[in-house]
Amino acid sequence: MGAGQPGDRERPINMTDRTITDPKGDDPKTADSTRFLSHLELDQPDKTFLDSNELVINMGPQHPATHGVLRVILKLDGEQVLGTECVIGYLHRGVEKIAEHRTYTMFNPYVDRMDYVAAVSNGLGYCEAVEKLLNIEAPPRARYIRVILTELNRLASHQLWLGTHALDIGAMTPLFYTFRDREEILKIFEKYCGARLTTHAFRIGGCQYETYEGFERDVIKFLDFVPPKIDEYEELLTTNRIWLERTKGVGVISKADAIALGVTGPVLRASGVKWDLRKAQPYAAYSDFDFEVPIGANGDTYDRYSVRMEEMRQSLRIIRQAVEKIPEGPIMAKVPKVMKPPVGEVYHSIEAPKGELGYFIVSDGSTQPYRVRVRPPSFVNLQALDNMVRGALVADVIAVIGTLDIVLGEVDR
Amino acid sequence: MPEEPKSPTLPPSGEPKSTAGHAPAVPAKPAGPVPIPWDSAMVGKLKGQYGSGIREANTYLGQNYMVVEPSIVSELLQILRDREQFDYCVDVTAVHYPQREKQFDLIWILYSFPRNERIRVKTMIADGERVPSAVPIWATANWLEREVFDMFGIRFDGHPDLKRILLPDGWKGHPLRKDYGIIQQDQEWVQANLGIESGQ
Amino acid sequence: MQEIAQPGMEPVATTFFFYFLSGITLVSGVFVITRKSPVHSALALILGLLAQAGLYLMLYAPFVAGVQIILYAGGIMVLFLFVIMLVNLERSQKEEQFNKQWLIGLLAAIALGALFVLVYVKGKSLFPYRIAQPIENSNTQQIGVMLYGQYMFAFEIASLLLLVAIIGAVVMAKKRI
Amino acid sequence: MLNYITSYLSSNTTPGQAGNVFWALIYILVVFGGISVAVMAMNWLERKALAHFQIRLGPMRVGPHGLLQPIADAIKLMTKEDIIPAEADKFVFWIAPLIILCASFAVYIVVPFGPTHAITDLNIGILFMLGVSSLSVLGIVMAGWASNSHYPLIGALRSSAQMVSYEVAMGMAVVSAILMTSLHGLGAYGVGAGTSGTGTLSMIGIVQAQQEQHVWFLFKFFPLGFIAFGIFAIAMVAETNRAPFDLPEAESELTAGFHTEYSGLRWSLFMLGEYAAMIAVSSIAVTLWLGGWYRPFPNTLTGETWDLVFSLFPGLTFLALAAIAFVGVRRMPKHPYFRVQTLGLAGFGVVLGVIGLILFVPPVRDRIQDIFWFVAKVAGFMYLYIWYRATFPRYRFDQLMKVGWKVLLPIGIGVLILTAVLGVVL
Repeated sequence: MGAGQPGDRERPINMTDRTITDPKGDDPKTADSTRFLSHLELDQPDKTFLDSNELVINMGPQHPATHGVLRVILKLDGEQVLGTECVIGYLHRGVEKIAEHRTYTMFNPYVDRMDYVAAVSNGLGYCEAVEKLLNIEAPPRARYIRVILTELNRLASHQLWLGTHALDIGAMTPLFYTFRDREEILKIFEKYCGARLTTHAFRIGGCQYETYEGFERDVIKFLDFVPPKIDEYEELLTTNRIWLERTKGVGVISKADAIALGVTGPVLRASGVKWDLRKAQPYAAYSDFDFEVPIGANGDTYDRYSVRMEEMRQSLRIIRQAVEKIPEGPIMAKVPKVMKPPVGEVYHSIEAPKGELGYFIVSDGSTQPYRVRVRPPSFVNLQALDNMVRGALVADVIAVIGTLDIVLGEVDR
Repeated sequence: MPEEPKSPTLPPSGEPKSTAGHAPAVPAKPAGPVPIPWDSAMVGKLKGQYGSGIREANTYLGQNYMVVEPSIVSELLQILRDREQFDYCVDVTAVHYPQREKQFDLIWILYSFPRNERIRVKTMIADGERVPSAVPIWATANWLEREVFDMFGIRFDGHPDLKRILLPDGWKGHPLRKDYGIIQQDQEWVQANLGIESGQ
Repeated sequence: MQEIAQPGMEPVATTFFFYFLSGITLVSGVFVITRKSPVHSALALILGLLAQAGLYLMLYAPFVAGVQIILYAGGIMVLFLFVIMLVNLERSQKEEQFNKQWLIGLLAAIALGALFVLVYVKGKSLFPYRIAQPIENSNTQQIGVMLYGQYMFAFEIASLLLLVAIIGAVVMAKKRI
Repeated sequence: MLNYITSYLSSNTTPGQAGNVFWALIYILVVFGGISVAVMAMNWLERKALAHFQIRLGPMRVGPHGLLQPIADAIKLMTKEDIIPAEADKFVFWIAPLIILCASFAVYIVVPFGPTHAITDLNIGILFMLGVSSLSVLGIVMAGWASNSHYPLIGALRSSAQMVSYEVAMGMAVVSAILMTSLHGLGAYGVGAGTSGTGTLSMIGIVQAQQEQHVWFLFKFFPLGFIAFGIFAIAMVAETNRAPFDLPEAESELTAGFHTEYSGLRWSLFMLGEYAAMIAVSSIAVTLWLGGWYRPFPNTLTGETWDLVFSLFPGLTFLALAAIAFVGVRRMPKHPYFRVQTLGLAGFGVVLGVIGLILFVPPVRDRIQDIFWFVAKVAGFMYLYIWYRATFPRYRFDQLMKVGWKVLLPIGIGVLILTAVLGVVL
């Protein structure tokens, strides 16, 4: 049932004021017709000699730099951003409503369609939540395979983020390097479960497929192939003067604000909070591996960039340990053909590439969940956009949206 | 205290169940996990303070939650954040039980960084009953409450900008209510704005 | 025009170019005041200034022509266009372009013209009829010497004045410095 | 009439100076035609080099290795519908690209491809170049305004503000180079005193000054020449809205800057103007700092043998190109579909080889010498442009202005003063 312009006939948002500096601001049509912008009060600043009125600009929903269908209404004074209002919901498919009319196993593929860039971790989160509800435990080999595939997916998601983020700021070349390397990961996914993006790799209770015959060899070949490539990205960007100038001190979010706004994942770690669900509340065999949690100092775009680059390297470390120590054994726990979890509710969350991805499942004893609530990290991180961008310039809005690493499929669900 | 792996009363999972697949008679299901009362120093203090306000505090499958009176909810949340250091509000959501007299279950999932602990605060409210907003306590509650309003129609007092977040503004009806059909749409809005006679 | 074989400018069909350039200047001058849209009149003004640069070239003053192109056409006219574009022109287009006193204007123009002709005829002796002579060393050097030699003082005062004007503009435009 | 034509052949001045209209016209045609072909070649080179930077192949389908791609683009642009927005100001909309084009091409009148190979030699050469190149700002501002929509206007204002502020920095660098033509201080490099001491603005005069002073201005008064060249190199990239300074066309913010509303042939005029401006500005840099049409190390490696060696270079480069073409032919897949392409590439290789051989013939060799070296240096600059575009992200507008005013300008003035002082003192 898609979304469109809000109800009343007359377009509520005056697209753009006719001219930039209309000295007298003849008709305040921008003021009354934008009750949509109620909290962006359109006051005129104190009259200076050359008074300039606010300019309301619409960025999106079809804007090259908003990753998906996000519409940001910017209130500008010249080049400076006075306030933003995010209009979302263009990609709302009502996943939570559908869940109430599907059985537990039927709902599994829907989960991949939310954050389509990190589909494997969505699946992991959902399967583990239902396993907790059913009070069963996936066998060790399945948990190791899950860790390997989820970390590969984290790497792929960070690579896609780096490519598009650099492209938004103007550096064209990293995009092609990152997509070339991401291709290797997608090949492994395709050989394992037949799909590259929305993989539906896991089942409730373990994994569907045994690892294909050359799985360990491919992963190890990949582990030797990627580290010099990551150094290549670093070579291009980390010491690039213009990159530093465009990212240092841009979109700063303090530690207190980050916690208050519920921001999670690399964005929170870049602000100095050393918190990673894989360490704080280990799930799916993460307790067996040792890896560091990178944190940043002052929560600006450059710190988020270096935190994610370090996370890529840490993921490689985890995969290497997992492939070496993968145990033999069954890959599927005893799961009844028709799943009827006992009445009750459970909340389980994992560390998705974007942040804490949580599933709150209420079961009423039938085969279909009574209520599935997904706690999407991109949705909550996007809320911090207004806090980070106020007072910045238009070009910074693009950089900050890029560094938040949001995927609109997950924001809108 | 880190979340203990499994609540002790559960039957040890290693106990061989009948082989999966087409066993003739499904054996009597072992008693499912049952919520056990959860008593910790914090719960004791809160009970002392509010007495009947806190209906119950249990642990189910290793996850602590407490059911609270709607009247004391916002005060309790404030205490949980300030005194008990639950500084990160993970999620605000709701569940609709149409057959119950108090139709909605409103749930706050909180997490404390210093104590690495996660709890759920639940309260039961009737349709149309208003609950004070948690935005002054955690800024993240802004969009979360807007989504609960958008999907369930629960209003929050004191919310800076309570309006729909995912659905278009003029949409009538709250989809996640049980009485809202899976393929039902706001026909009138669809005709008015998309110019097609029905959304299906 | 005797042939002056000289490394400077070789005179090529000067008479034709003279009339052609001065014609352009006059026509663009008229355009400047008659055009309805201010941007068109600005364009006409640019054309006129470029034609003048051509005339300077014919007077063997290449430096002045170069400066004319840089300063007038490249700098000041860009400023004009900036201002014309930023100021909201909707209303000025709609208003009535011509006020009714064009008759008085014409009379004033004729009187002024007569005055010029009178001065020219009377003071004929003041303007010795000379053909523009190509100068020995480069024109730029002459100007440099003159500018920094004799007129040093005037040059400094002018630059001071410009500095004051720039600072004034910055103070007005910037809300907070 | 005939002797009027032949009379020029013996003279040693440029056709414009000799007042020989006929040869001037021919030179104009040759130079402008050459520039258009160079723009097409540059378009192909940019797409291929950028692609190979980014580990992809670039245009491969139209002709062997995409060699016919520029021609295909040209035809496409000509046949595309040329839309003029409804409320646009027709006249201004139509004239804007022409102004940019005239401004970019007018610069080539004084570009010295050789001692006698320039359309004319104005004695205010460099001043004329800067003046005319600042005219293209007018075209951009008008294009932005005439499109009568919001984003092109903002883009136009931004790019004109950028060009105006970088012209200042460019002017400083150029003046310090001109100072070097007359101040021929002995210098720590034992370089002999050269010219008659009078500086010159004329482009050919500048190059000859470098020849007589036996030093490229890049290396004169060592750090100063280099810094001035650096300032000019940065300012020229900003002047043509390229690479790190291509903010007006920043896709991620304002759609496509001032030429959003243009399409078809009119849009291609903008592109032609942009590339022509790039080549023009690089030729200024080559003339001022890299010793114009003289072969590298004209003085240290003097003597008959070195002259011979350097004179072989043009032939060698064309033979090398032919060799590359033949390697391409051998690596072409054997599939019948590619037969036409392999033949085309082989033919192209043969043509290059023949040109290479012709260039070895002594009379041709001497004539082509200076034009080749000039074009080779400009080509080096072109490669730099593409390299910048592949590696650098984009400056934000205020940073761009900061670099222009707070970094380049002070250093420029400093270099200017130091050059003057050093020139007099030494």
